[in-house]
Amino acid sequence: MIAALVVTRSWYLVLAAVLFAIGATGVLTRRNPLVMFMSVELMLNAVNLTFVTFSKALNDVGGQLSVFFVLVVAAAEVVVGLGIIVAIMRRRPGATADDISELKG
Amino acid sequence: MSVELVVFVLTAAIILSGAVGVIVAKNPVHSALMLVMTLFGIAVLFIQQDAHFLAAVQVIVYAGAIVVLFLFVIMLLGVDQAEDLRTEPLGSQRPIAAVMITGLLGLLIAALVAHSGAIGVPSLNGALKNGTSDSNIEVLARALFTDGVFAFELTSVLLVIAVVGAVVLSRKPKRAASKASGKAAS
Amino acid sequence: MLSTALLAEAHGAVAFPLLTVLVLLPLVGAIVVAFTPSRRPDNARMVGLLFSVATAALTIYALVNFKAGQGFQFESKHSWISRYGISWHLGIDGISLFMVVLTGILFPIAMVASKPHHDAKPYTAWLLVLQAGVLGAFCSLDLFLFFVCFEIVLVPMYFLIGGWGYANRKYAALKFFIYTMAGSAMMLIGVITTAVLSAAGGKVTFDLVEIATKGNIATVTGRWLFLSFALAFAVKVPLFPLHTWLPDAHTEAPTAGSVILAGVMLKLGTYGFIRFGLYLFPRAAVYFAPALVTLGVIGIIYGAIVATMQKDLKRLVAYSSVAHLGFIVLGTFALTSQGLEGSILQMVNHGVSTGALFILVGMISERRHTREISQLKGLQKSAPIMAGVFTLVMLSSIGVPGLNGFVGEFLILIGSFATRRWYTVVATAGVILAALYLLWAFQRVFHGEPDEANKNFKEMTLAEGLSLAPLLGLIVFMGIYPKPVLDRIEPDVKQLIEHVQNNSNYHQPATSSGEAVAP
Amino acid sequence: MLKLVWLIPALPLFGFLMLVLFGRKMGEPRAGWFASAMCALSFVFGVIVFAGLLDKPAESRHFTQTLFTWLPVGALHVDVGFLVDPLSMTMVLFVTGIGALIHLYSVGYMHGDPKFSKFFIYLNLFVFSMLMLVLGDSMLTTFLGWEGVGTCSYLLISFWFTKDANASAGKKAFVTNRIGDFGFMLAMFLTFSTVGSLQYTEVLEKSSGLTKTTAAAIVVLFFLGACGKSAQMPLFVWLPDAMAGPTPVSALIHAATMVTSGVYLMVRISPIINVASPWVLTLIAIVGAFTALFAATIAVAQTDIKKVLAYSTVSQLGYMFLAIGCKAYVAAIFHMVTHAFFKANMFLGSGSVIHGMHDEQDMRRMGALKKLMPITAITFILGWLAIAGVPPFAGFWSKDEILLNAWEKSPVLWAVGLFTALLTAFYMSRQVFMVFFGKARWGHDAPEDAPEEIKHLHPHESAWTMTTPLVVLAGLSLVGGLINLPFSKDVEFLDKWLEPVLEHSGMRVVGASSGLKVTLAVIAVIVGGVGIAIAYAVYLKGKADPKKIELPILAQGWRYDASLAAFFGGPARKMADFTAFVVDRKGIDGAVNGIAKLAAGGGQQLRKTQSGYVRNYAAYIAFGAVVLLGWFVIRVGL
Amino acid sequence: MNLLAALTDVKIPAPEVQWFALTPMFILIVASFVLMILAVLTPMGQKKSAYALYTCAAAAGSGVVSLVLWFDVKNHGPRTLISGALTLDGFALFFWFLISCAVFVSALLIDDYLRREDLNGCEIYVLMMSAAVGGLVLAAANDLIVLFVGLEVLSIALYVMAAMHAHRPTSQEAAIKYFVLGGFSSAFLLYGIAMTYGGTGSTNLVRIGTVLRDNFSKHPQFIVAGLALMLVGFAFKIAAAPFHAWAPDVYQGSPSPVSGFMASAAKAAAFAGLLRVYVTVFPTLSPDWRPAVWGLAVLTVVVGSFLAIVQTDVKRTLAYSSISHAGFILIGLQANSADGTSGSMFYLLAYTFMVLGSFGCITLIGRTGDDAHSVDDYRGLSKQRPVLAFVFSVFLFAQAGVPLTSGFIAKFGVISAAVKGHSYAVAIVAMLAAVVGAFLYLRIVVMMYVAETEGEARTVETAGRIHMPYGAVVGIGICFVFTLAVGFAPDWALNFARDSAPVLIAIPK
Repeated sequence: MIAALVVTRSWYLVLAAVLFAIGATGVLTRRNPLVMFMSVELMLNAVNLTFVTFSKALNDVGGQLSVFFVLVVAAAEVVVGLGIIVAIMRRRPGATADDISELKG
Repeated sequence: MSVELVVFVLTAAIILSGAVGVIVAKNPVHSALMLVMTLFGIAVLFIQQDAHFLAAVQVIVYAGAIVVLFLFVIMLLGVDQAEDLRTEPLGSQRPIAAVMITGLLGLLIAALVAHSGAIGVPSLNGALKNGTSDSNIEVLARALFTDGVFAFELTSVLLVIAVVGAVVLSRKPKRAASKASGKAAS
Repeated sequence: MLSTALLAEAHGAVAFPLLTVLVLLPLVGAIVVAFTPSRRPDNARMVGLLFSVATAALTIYALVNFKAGQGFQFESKHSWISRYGISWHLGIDGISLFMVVLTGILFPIAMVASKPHHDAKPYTAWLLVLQAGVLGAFCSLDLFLFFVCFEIVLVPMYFLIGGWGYANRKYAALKFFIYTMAGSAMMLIGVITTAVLSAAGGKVTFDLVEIATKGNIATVTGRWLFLSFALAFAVKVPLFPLHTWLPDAHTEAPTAGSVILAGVMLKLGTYGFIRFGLYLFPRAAVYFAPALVTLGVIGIIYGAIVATMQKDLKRLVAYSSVAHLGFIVLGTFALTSQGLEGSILQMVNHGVSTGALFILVGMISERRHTREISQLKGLQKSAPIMAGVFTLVMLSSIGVPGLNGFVGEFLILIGSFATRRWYTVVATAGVILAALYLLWAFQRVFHGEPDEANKNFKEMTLAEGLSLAPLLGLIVFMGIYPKPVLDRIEPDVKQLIEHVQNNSNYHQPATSSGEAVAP
Repeated sequence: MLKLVWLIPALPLFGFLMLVLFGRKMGEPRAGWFASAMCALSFVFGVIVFAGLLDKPAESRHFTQTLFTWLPVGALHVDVGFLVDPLSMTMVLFVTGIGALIHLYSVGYMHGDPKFSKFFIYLNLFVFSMLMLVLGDSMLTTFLGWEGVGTCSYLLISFWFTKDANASAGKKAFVTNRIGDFGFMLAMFLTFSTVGSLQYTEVLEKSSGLTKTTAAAIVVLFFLGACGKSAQMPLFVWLPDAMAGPTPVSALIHAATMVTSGVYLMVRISPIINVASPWVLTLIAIVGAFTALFAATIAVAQTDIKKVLAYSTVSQLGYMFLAIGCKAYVAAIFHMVTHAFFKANMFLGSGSVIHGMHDEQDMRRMGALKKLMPITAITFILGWLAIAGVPPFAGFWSKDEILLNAWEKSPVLWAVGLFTALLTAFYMSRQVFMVFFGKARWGHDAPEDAPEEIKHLHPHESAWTMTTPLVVLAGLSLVGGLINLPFSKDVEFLDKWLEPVLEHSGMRVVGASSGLKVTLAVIAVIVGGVGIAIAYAVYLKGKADPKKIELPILAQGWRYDASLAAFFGGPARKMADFTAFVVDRKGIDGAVNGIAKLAAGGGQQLRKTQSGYVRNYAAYIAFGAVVLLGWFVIRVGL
Repeated sequence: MNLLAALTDVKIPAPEVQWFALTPMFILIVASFVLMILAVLTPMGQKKSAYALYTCAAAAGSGVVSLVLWFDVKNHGPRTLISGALTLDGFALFFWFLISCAVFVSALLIDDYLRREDLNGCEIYVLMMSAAVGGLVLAAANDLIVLFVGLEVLSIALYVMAAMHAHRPTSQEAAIKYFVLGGFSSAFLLYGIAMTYGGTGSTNLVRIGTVLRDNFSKHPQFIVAGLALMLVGFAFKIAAAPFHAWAPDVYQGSPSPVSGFMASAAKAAAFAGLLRVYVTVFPTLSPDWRPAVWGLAVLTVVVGSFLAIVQTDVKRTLAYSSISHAGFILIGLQANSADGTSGSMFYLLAYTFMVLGSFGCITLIGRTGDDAHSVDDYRGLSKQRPVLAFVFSVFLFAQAGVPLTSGFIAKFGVISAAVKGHSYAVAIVAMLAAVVGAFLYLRIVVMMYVAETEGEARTVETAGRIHMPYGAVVGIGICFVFTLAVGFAPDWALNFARDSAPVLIAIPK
């Protein structure tokens, strides 16, 4: 029975979707901004996985090319994001995402 | 039971447990480590799907650089204290999140799985592999420097921004002030 | 583009672009005023007055050279926003002619009759901008251009109320702006839809005459479109129950603001009903006439009753405007020659007499620093001339024959009686109430033995008298000899009614048109 | 000669304009003289035109003069023009004649008033308006005059505006008249929409084509107008208050001329009345008779010298409408003319008394004035005899004719008229006795409780400018009956004179025998005598306590005015207040502000979503994503 | 030998590059790189306004060349660049010009702001020019991945710019909020791109378009899901409700000129991407996405205007109004017609100058510390600075859509597009929302003109004198002139927008 199981494209895609959802959950529920960033990274990785899966399924190089750029973007984003966090934390050590809510209304 | 299935199931388990670990670990350091686990898992799946170069980059850039950067910042700021995950200060955030995420996931899966055969026109950007070679680095490189050359060059701007941004953001405000006042004094 | 259009006009064989100059002259004046030195406010006022008088002279020139019964005259048409088929299309016929003249005359008077307490320069500049806007609205034969002018007048008025008004001016200015803007919001959609539907897939144009001549808008659609226009006009008029911005705006506005507001700006609404409601959507106008007439009549009675009880003199006059404008709406949608001509005449008359009334009230409140009726008493004793002038204006407003107010009111009523008998009966009852509230107010303000505060009330000065003189002259002249005015209005009204008749199942009663009775 | 007709109104108008411009410079007394001259000249031209009209054969005594077009709109075409015919000329003559006399009187009466010239401005304007009213060749021109006189009446009643009562009286007169005007205007609208014209000539020609109901409606509406102007039930309330004006005004406007314009109007439209359903006539007659009686009962108990005359005027006007209701148009006009003579006479006389008594109007403070004011007393007595119906004074003839016509229509109306005649004789005698006869109640003879100034009062006779008109009018009261003596067709001058105008009016032809006529006349005279006798017994001989007759309810005018005032001051005002401050301010404006508040409230609610928590914002994004994704995915189908 | 063979084998033919066509982009890229070097190596920074003038020159160069190219494209037709990565069409050049203008004006505003706020350095100019490059890419992108990278270039630069005000904690708060949510939404956008890729086989717009045209009925699932997720990403960038929540906080917290830059250039660039992708690539799916955009538009105008009227902070108010404007621009998109697209484009053109002018005024009125933004701080402004008050009023009236300003023509354009598409409901809702929104603009005007010093409230006087630096005056002046000039004679600008329709052109192989 198990032998009959073939790993199809959908398996990868669904895995990616779940990963994406987990990442989104992290953004919605975690208060530590660093963990929120990590969750965003999870989401990006989910997308990367999707790209690669499609790339394989289509026998097309475009998807892998895209992943390459996503990686670069993610790296740059992390640098800037961590920079911002450093700037904030320096002023308010230990602040959570919820603490940073002076602007509202 | 094919090898592929075994690999997929194992990796998927690693990926998902890593991902869940990221969002449930109280300590950000643990989260970062869990993230590494997921990233490795994804690298495995990359290999599984003929993306050897990307798998390497994934490990080097992501696990090697990005996560280290995370850890570095955590240590720098000393924000490694545990977060109390049992309480949620924003009252209805979790139920809402649950509904949203369930919906999102459901719809995504619905879109991805329905008519599972339907997929785009193959090899529009060129085939994944050139000849019989196991690696596709060459194909990827060719694509990168033809079709993707503009985006590739553009990433340079991105990196410049990242550099400038890091410089600006990590500069201590006091310094800027003292510099200005010094200038005014002279 | 406008400048090139003007240039072309200047070089072409076309005669003097009267209306274009008429509309732009006050605008130029406003800019000139804005650049006069602030330290000498009198200079600004003089320059402003000069431009305003020049504009008035141009309107008189138009009046003199107007030829009755030749449709739109002094037309100038140039592409403005070709992208949307919008043109700078101006022209006046008998219907708009007197609105233009009224605007021309009332502005210099309003400028002379009251002086701002501060910042004369911007005050004058805003007044001139306002004049340009109002003239533009009355002259425009392009839906878009009309909307632009209809809407732009809010800005100067907003500043006039807000900047030079009385205690509660902030609220009044905001309310005025938002309320009227809300009204015209739907009109913008109406304007566009009309143009688009009328084009029926062809080249879209906003030209009023072209659209009206085509008359190809489906009946039911036409009704919706009419409603979208009607809402804007009803707010501007204002028609019951959309009137509550008016008392606030009137009361808080400076004298000149009230004069212009009542004198010409409210007419934008009634004029709009005639020019756009009837002309563009004849079928819908006939369809909605009962509803509008009902609102007009309610306004007459309601405005009068509410006016009676007012404690503030300006508020009282404001509510009287609600009643008077109700008459105009009644006359318009009576759809008879007399009713329509009466309405147009009454627009002018109301402008003249209510304008004068506001100037007088302004003089009183300038002297006594209050508009509370209960604070005033026995003013006639020390200011008999002012009382006399007030009496004359009041009688005109009440509608005593021999003065202008009567002529319009009578024509409206006799015209509407033919088609809307019972409405007219109710409206005529409004005539009684008009006498009641004005006389009562007059009695409380001017009669009786003056108390300490009112004892030394200053009599009208010569300058004040002279500024009012043209209005008083008009009050008498238009009451006794309105024929020259009516003669110029008549052919165009006749044409308009024919237009309505040709495009709907409505037919004017023979006794009104005079067709069957002639032999 | 007829073409000079435009001069008749033009002269007073000229006078008005000149006085407006130069009145203050002319000052007293030149302004007065000037105004009087204008009015007198107008009278002269009236006579000339009258002569010109007489010159023509009876059937062509009809002349119109158009000055200019007033309102040309579609089918509506109204000219400012004059209609010269016997009816209008009758009116012109007595308006300008009496007007001139009263102008003259006013020169004396207004002596020393700071607003002397202004008074004459209004007076000239009034004469002009009145002439427009009677001469107008269309309903609208008449209406122009109609409103003009109303306005002048308003201005003159509140002439001494510093007293609040005067100001209120003026306003009341105007507003009440406006109610009448409401009818007048609707009548015009109805006429125009059915006939298509407002010119008298055209309307009256075409009136035969009207349906009964339409005609009835037109007449009733005009009658409403007439009720207002001529102070009939239910709109008479303004006239007694109008006595607040200077006495010459009361004489001219509120006795002789303006208040009779309602009668004139009804006579003018008599051809329409003829077409209308008969109930209209009955209505007019009943209203007239009832007003006559009602006002007479009130007059019995009045103590103000002018109020008595005012109610008497209302009552006499009731007679005239009774006549119209009986289709006795000539009788109405006849009584109008004679009434103008004797009532103007008495008003001016009362003015002279008031003047002599230094502005005292209460009859209870008068008495025994005949010695000190002989001319006033004699002329007043002549007027009294005329109104009391003593033959051969003018009033006897005209009242007799009305009663005769009433008898023919219905004995009940006659009886009411007769009882009114009794009351008339009584209250007028009462007035004469209280003012001129009996004991003095002023000066040294004043009772203890009288005010100080009464105790030091020295009445005196008035100047010649005031007495001359009295004498002339007294003479006319004596001989006024001559214009229409009922003895034979030949001496019924007025009848014959007005015949061309009343051709189509279906006027009542009295069918009674001479015997009946005489019998009725004798009864009337006896009744009048009884009235005088009772008054003599009560007020001179003291046979009965006047309190028994002067019931408080009568003194208060059956509380009619008071209840109206209570209504308008009470519930009506409260309702208006409610409309203005609750419905408008709180309801409609409240709704407007409510919408604004609602928008702001909505904003405030929405504002809570903007919590400042980044995780909330992320949830919104997730929400949006779910909705968008849901829309697309579900739309395409799973 | 093998190696040699491999080497010859690996020779990659470089794609043809039309250098002139890329000049505007190069000017900005090079200018930003060179500025960093100059700032370090030369004493440029000690000269007043040198950085700003330098940036202005670069922006002007880029703008002028864009215009020249625009005419070239108009005459010789559009083309693709660098093997189909970019499309050089009127649409792209329209936005290139627009963004260059925004950079120009923003630089003028920033100049004195930095000195006033004690924030020296060239970085903000470098970042702004880099962000502008991202914007240019976004507007011209012919490939979803290029588009994504361009968007990230723009966004990441903006994250840093938002945090630039070192002395205000709210500046950093704005940055982190923007960053977290920006990353979150980027993930959605990227997922959408991945889905589209899966559904069509390419990320290139032309190829996607071709695939959809040829056999679109076969596999819509991935594509529509991609469409939805991309819409999330774009809607976030343009601040459409319910993805708008970041905008008020970020606009309020960021340095005022940066807020202006975000509301103008960044919004225009994001809209450029959105318009191009949806209008040119997915017209066949318009029955699916039009209602979605419709809903977004309605929700956005309503939320924007209703939330705006309850604000007390002028900067925040303008942020909400910016949201509302985004709704209006979406109305043009939902019409899915040439009129609608050009209407939206014109709206962006008009709005860019209005909003830059407004934020320029706010920058000046904010005074040292950049925190005098409460409506109370505007009390009696007309007394102290009558011209500034007047100019600001004109911007506010323009945003309210009062005729004879560019704002009115802009509203007219999108509403008429909606009407032509028979979308009456959205037109009505939008107009009503505009009325509600008018209140907020008027309230500010009221404060400046009407309200005199009353009682204890803060006033212009108590908050200190407003300085009017030369640069900012020029910048605001440009916006002012543009706003009125286009209001009076809009034809050229309308034609500019109309002739700049986005096109899909085949990649020359």
